[in-house]
Amino acid sequence: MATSAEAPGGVRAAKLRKTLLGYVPIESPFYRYHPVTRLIMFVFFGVVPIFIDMPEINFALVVCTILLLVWGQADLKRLRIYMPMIVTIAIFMFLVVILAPGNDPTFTPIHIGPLTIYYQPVYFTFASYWRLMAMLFGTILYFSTNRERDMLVALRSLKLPFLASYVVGFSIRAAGMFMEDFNTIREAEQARGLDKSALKLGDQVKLYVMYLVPLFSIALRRADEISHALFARGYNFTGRVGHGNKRSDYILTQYTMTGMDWLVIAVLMTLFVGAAVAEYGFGAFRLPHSPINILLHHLLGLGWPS
Amino acid sequence: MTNAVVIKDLEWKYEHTTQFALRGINLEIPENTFLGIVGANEQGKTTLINSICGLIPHSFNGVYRGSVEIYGSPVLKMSGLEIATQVGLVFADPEAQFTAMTVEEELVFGLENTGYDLGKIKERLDWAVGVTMIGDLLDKSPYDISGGQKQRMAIACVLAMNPPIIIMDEPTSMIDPLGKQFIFDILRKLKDAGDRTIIVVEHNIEQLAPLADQLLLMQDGQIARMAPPAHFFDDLPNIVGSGVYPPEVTSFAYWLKQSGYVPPEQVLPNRFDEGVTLMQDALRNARDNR
Amino acid sequence: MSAYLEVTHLDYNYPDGTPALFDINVSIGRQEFVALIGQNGSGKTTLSKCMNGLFKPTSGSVVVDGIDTRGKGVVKQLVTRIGYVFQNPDHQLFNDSVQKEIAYGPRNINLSANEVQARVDEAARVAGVAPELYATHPFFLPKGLRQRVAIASILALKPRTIIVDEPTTGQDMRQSVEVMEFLRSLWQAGHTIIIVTHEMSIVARYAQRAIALRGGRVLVDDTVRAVFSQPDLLKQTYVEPPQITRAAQRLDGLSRHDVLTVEEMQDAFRSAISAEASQG
Amino acid sequence: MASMASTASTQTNVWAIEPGEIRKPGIIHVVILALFTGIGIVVGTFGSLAVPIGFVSAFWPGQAVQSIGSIWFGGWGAIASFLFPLISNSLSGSAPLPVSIAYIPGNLAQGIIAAIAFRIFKSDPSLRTSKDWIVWILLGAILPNAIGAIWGTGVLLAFGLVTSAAALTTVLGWFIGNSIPSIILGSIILKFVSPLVLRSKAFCKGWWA
Repeated sequence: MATSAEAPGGVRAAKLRKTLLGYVPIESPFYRYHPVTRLIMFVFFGVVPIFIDMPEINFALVVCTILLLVWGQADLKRLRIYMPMIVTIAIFMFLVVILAPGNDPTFTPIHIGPLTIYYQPVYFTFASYWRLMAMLFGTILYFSTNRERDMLVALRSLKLPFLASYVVGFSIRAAGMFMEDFNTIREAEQARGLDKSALKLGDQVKLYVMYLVPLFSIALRRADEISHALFARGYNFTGRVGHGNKRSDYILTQYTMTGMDWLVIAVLMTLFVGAAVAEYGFGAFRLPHSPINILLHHLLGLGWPS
Repeated sequence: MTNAVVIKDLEWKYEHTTQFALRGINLEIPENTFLGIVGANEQGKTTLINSICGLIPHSFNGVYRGSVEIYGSPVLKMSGLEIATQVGLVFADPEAQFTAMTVEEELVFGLENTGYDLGKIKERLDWAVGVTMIGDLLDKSPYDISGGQKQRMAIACVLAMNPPIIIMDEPTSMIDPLGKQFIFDILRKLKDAGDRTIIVVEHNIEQLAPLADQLLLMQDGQIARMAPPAHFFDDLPNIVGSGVYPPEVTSFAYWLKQSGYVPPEQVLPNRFDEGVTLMQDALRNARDNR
Repeated sequence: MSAYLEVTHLDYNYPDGTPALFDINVSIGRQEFVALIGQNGSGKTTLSKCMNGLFKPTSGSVVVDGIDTRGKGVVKQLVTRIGYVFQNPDHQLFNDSVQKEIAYGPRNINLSANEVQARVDEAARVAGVAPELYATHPFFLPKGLRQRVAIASILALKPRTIIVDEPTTGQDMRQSVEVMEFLRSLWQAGHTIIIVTHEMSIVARYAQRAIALRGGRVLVDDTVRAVFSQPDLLKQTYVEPPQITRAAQRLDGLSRHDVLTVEEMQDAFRSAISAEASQG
Repeated sequence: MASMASTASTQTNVWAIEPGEIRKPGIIHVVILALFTGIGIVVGTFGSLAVPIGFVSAFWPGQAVQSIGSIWFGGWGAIASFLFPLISNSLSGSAPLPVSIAYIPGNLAQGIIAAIAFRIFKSDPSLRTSKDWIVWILLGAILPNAIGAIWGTGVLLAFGLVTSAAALTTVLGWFIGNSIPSIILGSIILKFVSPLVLRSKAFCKGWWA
C-alpha cells in the first residue's frame, strides 16, 4: 500500500535515525547509552522540576536539556513546533493571574499605567511557568532522541509486561499510520472537487465526516488484518509460550548496560533523591530562596521574602 | 507419501453472509509439494487457505463443517501457537502484518512467541535473512522500506519460524516488477530445497505455473480443476472462462495446436523457454511444409 | 494533436525536501492513452499527482487545458478536466452508501439532482457496479468492488482526462480486463486516459504511448510498440515487455518482432508462413 | 464476504447477548486498544496544537475519542482513554508527563462514564432515538467533561500552574473547550461509524468482549 510518497529506493536518511519527533544522527552520543539509562534521564528531567520552585534552577534545567539536545546532535529546528505552545502558555498564565489575581490583603500592588498587578501571584506564576517549561523540555528531550524501539527496550528491560509495551509501541506507530492515511484522504477529497476555501460552516462539519469515516473504516479493517497476522505468528497475549514459560526476548540481548550507564544512573538517582530530600526536608528550593525574588523584594522595598 | 494437509468435506459460511464460501472441499496435499491456487476474485481462494492455516475457524465467525487436518491433527482442535509452528502464512498486503518497529524485531517476533532460546533465534534469524536477502534492512522500520522489501521481510518472518508448510496469499500483488522477481526467486529456492510444502495463491500464472507441482482452480467455492501445470491448460477456453488468464506462451501454443501447426498430442508449455522453443519449431515446421 | 496537458521543466521535491522529479517535459494531447511505467520510487505516482494538481511543482509548470495547477482556487476547475483514482480505494470512500459515494463528486460541482442521478447511473453501469449495491455501505464490499466504486465516483465527474493509479490492483484478470475495456471505451469517446501500472500486458494491450520513468527522470517516451522494442533500455528500470513480446523478439524467421499481444503474434506467425510461401 | 445486509437492524438492544453467544477477549481487542490509542494520539495532539493554550485547551476533541472508544470497546477503550493523553500531551507539549499522570483519573472518567451510561440505558451507539441522543450528550459529553474539568483544574492547582483565584475560570474554560468539539465530533463518529463497528469482532457488548 504505497501511499502518497514513493520513497526513492525505499531508503531515505540512511545516516539518520527517525525518532519519535524527528531525526537524530546514528552516531549521536545518546546511542552510546542503554535505553534504560535514557529513560531514567527522561524521568529525571521530566520529574525533578516538581521539587523545585525556584525559577532560576528550572531555567538552568531548560538550558541543560537544550545543551543535551545540541550534544546529541538532534535537529533543533524541530523544536519550532513548540514555539506557539511556549508563547501561548505564557500569555495564558500571565493573563489569568493579572485578570484574576485573587483577594489577599498581603499582596503588593504594582501600578503600570491604568493596570494594577500584584507582585506575589505574578512571581508565583513566573516560577510555575519555568517549572512547566523545565518538565516540558525534559519530555521533548526524550521524544526527540529516542525511537519507539528504544522506548520499548527500556520498558521491557524494566520488566513491563510484554503486552503493555507492545500496546504502547504499536499505538505510537498507529498514530503515524493515521497521519499518513489522513493525508491521503485529504488528497482524495481534493481530487473529487472539494474546495475547502469555499466551504460554509455546515459543510466544514461535513468535512469531518469525510475524513473520519474512511479513517475509522481503515482502522477497523486494519484491526482485523493485524489480529489475523498476530494469530498466524503464534501470538497469544498472555506473553507465555506453549509450555507455560515466558516468551524469550531476543531484542533485549542486543543491548548491554555498561559502566558508564550505571554511573549516569547513579548520578541521576542521587541528584533526584537529593533534590527530593532537600525540598521536602529543608524547603531548599522554595521561592523565598530565589535570588530574583529576593532582589525584586528589595527593589520593591518589601524586605526579605518569606 | 505423507500428506501435509488433508481436507474432508469442508464447508464454511462467514457470519453475516447468506452463501457458503466453501462448498464441499476435498483435498490432499502431499508433503513437500508445491501447490498453486488460481481463480477469479471472490471464488474462495483466500477462504481456502485461511481454513488451512486455522484463521478459519479460530479468527473468523461462521459456520464450519467437515475437517482440515495438518499432519493428522485437526486444525479445529489446535491452538494458535501449535498451528503457527506447523503453517506459516504470508499475506497479500505486507503492511497489514507488521507487529514491530524494526525489521529485526519483526523477524524475531514469531520466534519469541514459540519460546526458542536466544541462540536458536539468532541462528534462524540469520538463515531467513540470508534466503530473502534483507540483511541490510534489519535496523530499519518496516514502514520505511519499499513494497518489495516489505514483502520479502514478511516471507522472512514466516521462514524464520521454519514451519513445514508455507502458504502465501498473492505475495506479489502489491509490488513492482523487480520486487515480484525477487519473490519468485525465493519461491524457487524454497522449492529446490524440497523440504517444505508450499501453497501459493497468485494471479501471476506466468511465474506460478513453472514452479507448481499442481495447479488448483477455485470456482464458486469449489475445486473446479486440479492438475499438473503441463495439463492444467488442456481445456484452455474453460480456464479463461473462469476468469484466469494462462501465460501468453501457453495461449499461443494452444492456438498453434488448434490451428494444426503442432500435433494434437503436444503438451502445452507454460515456461517461457519451452514456449519459445515450441514456437520456433512450429514456425520452422510450418515453413518447411509449405 | 494539440497539447491538453503540458508539463514543462517540472521539478518536484517532497515537503521534507527529498527531490522526486527532475526536469520532466511531457506533453499529452486530447485523446491519448498513456501508461506511466517504471520501478517503485521512479516517480510515476508523484508525476501523476503533479499532473492533476494535488502536488504543486517545486519549479517548472503543469498546465491542464490552459489552467496552471499553481493557480489559486483552481481545484474545481481542475476536477472536471482531470480525474484521479487512487490506488487504495479505502482512502477515497467516505460516504455510507455506494450511491452517495458516486454522487459525491457531481454534487460538489453543483449539478441538478436529475443530472447527478443520471451521472451516477451511467458511471455505475460502466464501472460494473450493479444498482442493487446502491444502498450498501462501501465498507462491506469486497476489495475489487470497492475499487470499482472508487473508479465510478471519479467517472461521474466526466473529467476529460482520467488518471488511474494501478487500475488492476486487487482485481483478478477478468475484472482487470473489464476495467481496462471500459477505460478504452472512454478513450475512444474522446477522453485522455493515463494509467500508472506494473502490468506490462495491460500496457501492451491498451495503451498507445508509454512513458518510462527512472529515478525521477523520463527514461523513454514513445509509442508502446517502440518502447517495448527496447528491452535493454527498459531493463534500467526493471520493466520487462510482456511475455509474448519477448518471445517474438527471440524468434528467427519472423517478419516482425514488435508484437504486443497473442493475437498480433498469431498474425505475425501467419504472415511469416505465407511470406515464405509466396517467396518460395 | 459481500453480504448486503447494510440496512439498519430494527430497534433491538445492541448490548443484549443472545443465548449461546460466546464472547471472550481476543487478540483483536489488544489490537484495537493500540489502534484506538493511536487515533487518540493524533486527535489529541492535533487538538492541542490547533488552538494552543497549553494545559487548558479551548478546543480539545480528544474527549470524543475517549468516550466513543469506551462505548464501543468497553474496558479497552477506557484504557485507551487514559493512555493516549500521556503520549499526545507529550508530543504536543501541552502537559509534561507528571501532569499527564496526575490527569489519569480525570481522563478515565472522561471515557468510562459514557460507556457505563450506554450500557445501563441500553442506548444504541448509532444514535437512533432521541433517548440515545440525550444519553450521549448529557452522560457521554457534558457530565464526563464537567468531572474532567474539575479534576484537571485540581491537578493544575496542585502543580501551581494556576492560582486558586483563577480556578473557576479554568474549570469553565476547560469544560466548554472540551464539550463543544467533543459533542460535534463524537456525534458524527457515533452516527456514521457505529454501524460498522457493531458488526466488527472488536465491538464489546460487555466490558472486555
